[in-house]
Amino acid sequence: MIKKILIANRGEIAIRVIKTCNALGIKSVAVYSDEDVNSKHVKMATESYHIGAASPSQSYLNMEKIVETAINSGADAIHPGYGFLSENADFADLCEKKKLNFIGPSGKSMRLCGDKMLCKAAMSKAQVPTVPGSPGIVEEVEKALDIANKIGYPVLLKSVFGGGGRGIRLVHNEKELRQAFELASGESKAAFGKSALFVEKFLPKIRHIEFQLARDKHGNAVHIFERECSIQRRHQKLIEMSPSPVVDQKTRDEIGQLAVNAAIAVDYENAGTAEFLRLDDGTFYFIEINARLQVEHPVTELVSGLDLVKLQIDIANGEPIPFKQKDLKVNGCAIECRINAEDTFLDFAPSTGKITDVDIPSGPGVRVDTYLYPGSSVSPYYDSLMAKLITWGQNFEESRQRMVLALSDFYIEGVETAIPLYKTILETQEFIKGDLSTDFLDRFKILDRLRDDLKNEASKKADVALAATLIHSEFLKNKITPRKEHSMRWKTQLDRH
Amino acid sequence: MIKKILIANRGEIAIRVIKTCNALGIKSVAVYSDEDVNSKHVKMATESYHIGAASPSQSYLNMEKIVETAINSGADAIHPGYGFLSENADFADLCEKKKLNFIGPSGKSMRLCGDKMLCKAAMSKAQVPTVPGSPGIVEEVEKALDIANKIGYPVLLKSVFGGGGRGIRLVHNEKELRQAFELASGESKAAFGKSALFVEKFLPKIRHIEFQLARDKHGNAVHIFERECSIQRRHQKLIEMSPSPVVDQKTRDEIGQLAVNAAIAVDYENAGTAEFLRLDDGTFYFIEINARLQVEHPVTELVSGLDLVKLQIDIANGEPIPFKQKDLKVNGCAIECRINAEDTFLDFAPSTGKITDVDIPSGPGVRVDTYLYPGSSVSPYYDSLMAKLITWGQNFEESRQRMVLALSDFYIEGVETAIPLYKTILETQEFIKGDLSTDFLDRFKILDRLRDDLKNEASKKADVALAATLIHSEFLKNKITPRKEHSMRWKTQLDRH
Amino acid sequence: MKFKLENTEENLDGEILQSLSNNEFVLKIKGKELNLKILSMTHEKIEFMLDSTYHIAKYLENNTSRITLVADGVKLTFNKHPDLDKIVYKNSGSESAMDSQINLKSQIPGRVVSINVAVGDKIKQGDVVCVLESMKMQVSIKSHKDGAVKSIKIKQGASVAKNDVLAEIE
Amino acid sequence: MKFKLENTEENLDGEILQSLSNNEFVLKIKGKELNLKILSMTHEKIEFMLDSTYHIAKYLENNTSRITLVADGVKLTFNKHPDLDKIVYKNSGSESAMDSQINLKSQIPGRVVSINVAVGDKIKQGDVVCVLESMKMQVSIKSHKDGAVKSIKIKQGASVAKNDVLAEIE
Repeated sequence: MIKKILIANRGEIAIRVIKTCNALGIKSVAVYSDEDVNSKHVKMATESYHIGAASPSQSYLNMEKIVETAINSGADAIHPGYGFLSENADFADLCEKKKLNFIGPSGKSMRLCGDKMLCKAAMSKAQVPTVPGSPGIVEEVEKALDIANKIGYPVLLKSVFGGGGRGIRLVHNEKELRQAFELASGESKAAFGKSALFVEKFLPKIRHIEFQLARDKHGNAVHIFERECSIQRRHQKLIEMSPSPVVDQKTRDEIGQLAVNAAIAVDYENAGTAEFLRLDDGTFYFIEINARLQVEHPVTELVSGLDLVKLQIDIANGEPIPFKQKDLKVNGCAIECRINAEDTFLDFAPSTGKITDVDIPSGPGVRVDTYLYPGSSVSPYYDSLMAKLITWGQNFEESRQRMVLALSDFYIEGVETAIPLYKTILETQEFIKGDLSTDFLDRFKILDRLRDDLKNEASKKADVALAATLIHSEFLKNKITPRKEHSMRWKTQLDRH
Repeated sequence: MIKKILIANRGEIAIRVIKTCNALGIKSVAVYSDEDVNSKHVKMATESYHIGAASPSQSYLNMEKIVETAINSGADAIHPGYGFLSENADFADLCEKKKLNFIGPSGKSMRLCGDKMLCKAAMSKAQVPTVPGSPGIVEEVEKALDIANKIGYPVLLKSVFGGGGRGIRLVHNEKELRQAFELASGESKAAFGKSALFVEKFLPKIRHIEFQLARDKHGNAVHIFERECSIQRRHQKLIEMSPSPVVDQKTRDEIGQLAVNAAIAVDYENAGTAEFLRLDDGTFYFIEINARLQVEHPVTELVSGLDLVKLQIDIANGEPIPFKQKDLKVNGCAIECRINAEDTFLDFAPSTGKITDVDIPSGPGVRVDTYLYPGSSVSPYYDSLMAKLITWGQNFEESRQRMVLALSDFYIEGVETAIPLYKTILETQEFIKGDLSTDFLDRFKILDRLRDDLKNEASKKADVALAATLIHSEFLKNKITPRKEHSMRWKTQLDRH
Repeated sequence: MKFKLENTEENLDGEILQSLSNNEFVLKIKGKELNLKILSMTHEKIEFMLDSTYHIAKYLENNTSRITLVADGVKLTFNKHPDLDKIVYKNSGSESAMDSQINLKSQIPGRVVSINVAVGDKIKQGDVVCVLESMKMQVSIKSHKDGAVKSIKIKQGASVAKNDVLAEIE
Repeated sequence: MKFKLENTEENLDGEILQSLSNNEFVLKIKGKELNLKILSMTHEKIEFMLDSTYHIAKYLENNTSRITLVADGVKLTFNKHPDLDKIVYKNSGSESAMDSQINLKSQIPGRVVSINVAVGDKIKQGDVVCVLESMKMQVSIKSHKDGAVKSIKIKQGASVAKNDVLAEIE
């Protein structure tokens, strides 16, 4: 049985894991870089150890140092959180070698999940549909044409050396494909000495929908419903929710079973996520397994009532999953907004610095996972996620209303955030109707609407701000002296100005 | 449709109602006394009006002033919260007369609930069992003996002029009853000019279990499960939970139906609570209806997913209850601890003053309803409830673990609280086993255990405190200068002492 | 330095063995060596790592004889001169400090509902001297010792603050 | 007093009509009379009732020409001399203040990944001058105007802070 867990992470996810450790009576070990001496996870853990310089490679990615710290502190398990070493198969192997219980899948399974071509092959064998296209690299144009004809135009011609949108060509017919293949092949050979192109069906308007998975050491596997994560910027999720507005119980059962089959296909163990793309016609294509706890796991926790970190620990302890698929029912609706430190109008560029003030919302159905406190810092060394605001409601509309309110109550001073953007999105008719897609921001010109909303908001507060400004001027001229705090002595009569 | 609600209350419950108003887009009007100028409910409402001096009779109990404020501010409804005017039938009538939608039952129904003898008669008619005893005042000793023989000894002989334990005599047989009746009758005549005694069965070890009710203007009525409120001091609830450890689904259905019948018997409208006593043998006796939203309503909200204030508003709007009894299922377990400003070791005497510091717990399954903020005040003019800490878990044990943690994270500086007492109670085997009764604190000598726990806790922290003391002495001698905050400038290298 | 922890009557000793830098120290507490690293410090508050664990302490009171602080949320009071305290106590010749006081003080704020004794009355420890009302509750204030009522300092209906003297009992 | 709300380019006027006491005032804002009652006030922050509604404002910046504050969570900036501003603007003879600047500043902190121009290069507004990396993201920094690169102030691999000058474009 796990008695002491080292958390190989920082920020809100380290705090999240510590909370479950505390609830279960498990001791927690935090690690920290130079930059994180004053971070909240360091303060909350049973024990905390310094592991290196600010740069991740010298601290949170330093496998040897982390494993050594775990052993020296007497920890018997490691929780990797997300990011950093969480999907590093070598790290999982190293833990196993050092007899540390790695809370996640095996290195072998992780490698399978991480290699797109191997994973695709495994899925094909398990009859889990993936995006149609070439099963691997296409050397010759005739082969590419065959595939394109089979899957239907338009198709994307991609280079394995590309990434982030580079090297991708959209082609609509045979002629375009021939031209593009020649060009791309030439470019690739010039740049990398060889060509490595593949063909994939072009999916014009897609939703990102994923299924939470859990599989124990005894082979029991379940899915814990879907999460709709279509609101994105630069292929990174901004808003997630469960259930999805386009998944009914029949679809949930059907695609959920595919997700479970995918987990079995790669011999996945512990909690994970199967990601799918969904077309407007209702077709789902598997894209990958995220071999770790997901940032957006709280929405699943709120609609299932489960503590997923506890479930992870139980599975790592070798316990069977304590429920069956049929015991799980979606309860209400949960929405999460990722509160990143970034400037919406600077193309979501990072914004870092000291948090001079912060008000964290609360109330029925409101949950906030965050490392922020007044005086804390947002470091440029690490990712921009400062907080996750999650609301639960009996239905989508109640959850949405609570989110709108909670966003208004969330005040962060010192860095830019996407809070105003979320307020705009949550109030659009398109979001309310559930007309979501990964290009939601562009498709509905959300940033233009945000600009209008911000102007309206400023205009509405102009009177209040002007009043405060007038008084401040007087104050600065020493014409007003701030009055003393009310005395609370029982005998004192309050003044009544 | 209600568009603007005046909340005739203060403290955490005023804030609770404002939160639902905000979520529903309803405007809120706060009222405040001299003492509450800086209170949180005043700051949160859409509008706030001063209504009088600190003393409740001059402010929160001033019906005319409150109704006038409601009319002048354009409010179309009044939410009374709990306490103050919430169960004042005249106030309900006054609201009706002034065309203000009173969010609660009618004055007529409230009067019936408030008069113990009338209510008992109504219940008898509706076949809702009440504590066995005389149906009204007993004039002659022979009549008292008849009743005692029927209900069985021991019995309590009570005076209607008594209260708070005064004028109550426990008798075990006919001889004792004769003696006691003569004495009590004489005392009563000497003191009040007439005798007014009644007989009730003595119930030695009881639980307090109540059912949440809702009934709309169309006659639809449901119960929303039970709450176990047996942990009390001086007949005031300290800890509440839902479900009760001794109520199974069959009992819930059965007693829940009695509670619904009780509501129908007094033509009750809106949300309310039917209180029962439960004997160890499983017998339930109805005692009264609380004609208002209960302090402990959040535990029901957490296990039902409902927003009870929203339900109240919907019912006041004339809408039918949007679910049937069969749609309701208890989801998990919720526990509430009332965080009162009082000194456990001074017989729970009030403790008032300025809150110099406060840390409010948070985390999965944790909800806090409170008016506290650093710099706020606990006034001697009003009741001692500062905060309600509520935790939810998939089951009792998870909820309890989360409560223990949250209690440890809750720090209130400036007044005494029962937080340490709750930590002791929550960790006792008796509480864990669910061996609850209204005399729990005495029966298990909880205060002695609390003393031990506090000593152990102090002993455990002695090293830390001593270390801090040693450093502080050096600091005061100016031997240590506090180091500066870490610079967060990108280019700055952190020092590494 | 020697301290008595008033919460438990324990005697403790501790000292700073070494100052490694302005922010790091080696302490000896109850005979055990510990490393202390200051994270932040003001007059009111200190955050530090003791060996590998974070702690926060708030200083509520610090005078020549006592220090009261809240360590990780737990309130503790140290007596700084446990030996001296013993001497004073012995010399006072009474059973406890409480008993030697003639002033009956209110431990709560409230309004005087009733006064249940008169000047000159002989009363016993635990007898009700008066009843106060606060926060809708009536609280009986009982005599802290046997004796005679020397004076009554309150009037019915008046308000009293915490620590106000209610009566003198001799 | 006249102000320009920079968020919306609105011109506003307001004045204190009357001081009822040290804590209560009658204001006139956009021609409308309002009662203001101060609940608490420091250099940094004010809490007040405006007619019957509570507000809180934090002052972030207040100099001779501008005041920036957060009113009920909304950040606003007032220009204190809207008329003067217009004159300066007219006399500068350029289309916008932005264009007249030769400094290309970084609006984010980061590490320089690449420099995409050389001194003397003619570039257009929107051309990528360099790429910075911060928080795992690469951000292209584009020229704010047409012109020639006069100087480059950064080196590949170096760190830059927010508002550091990256290059001069003339």
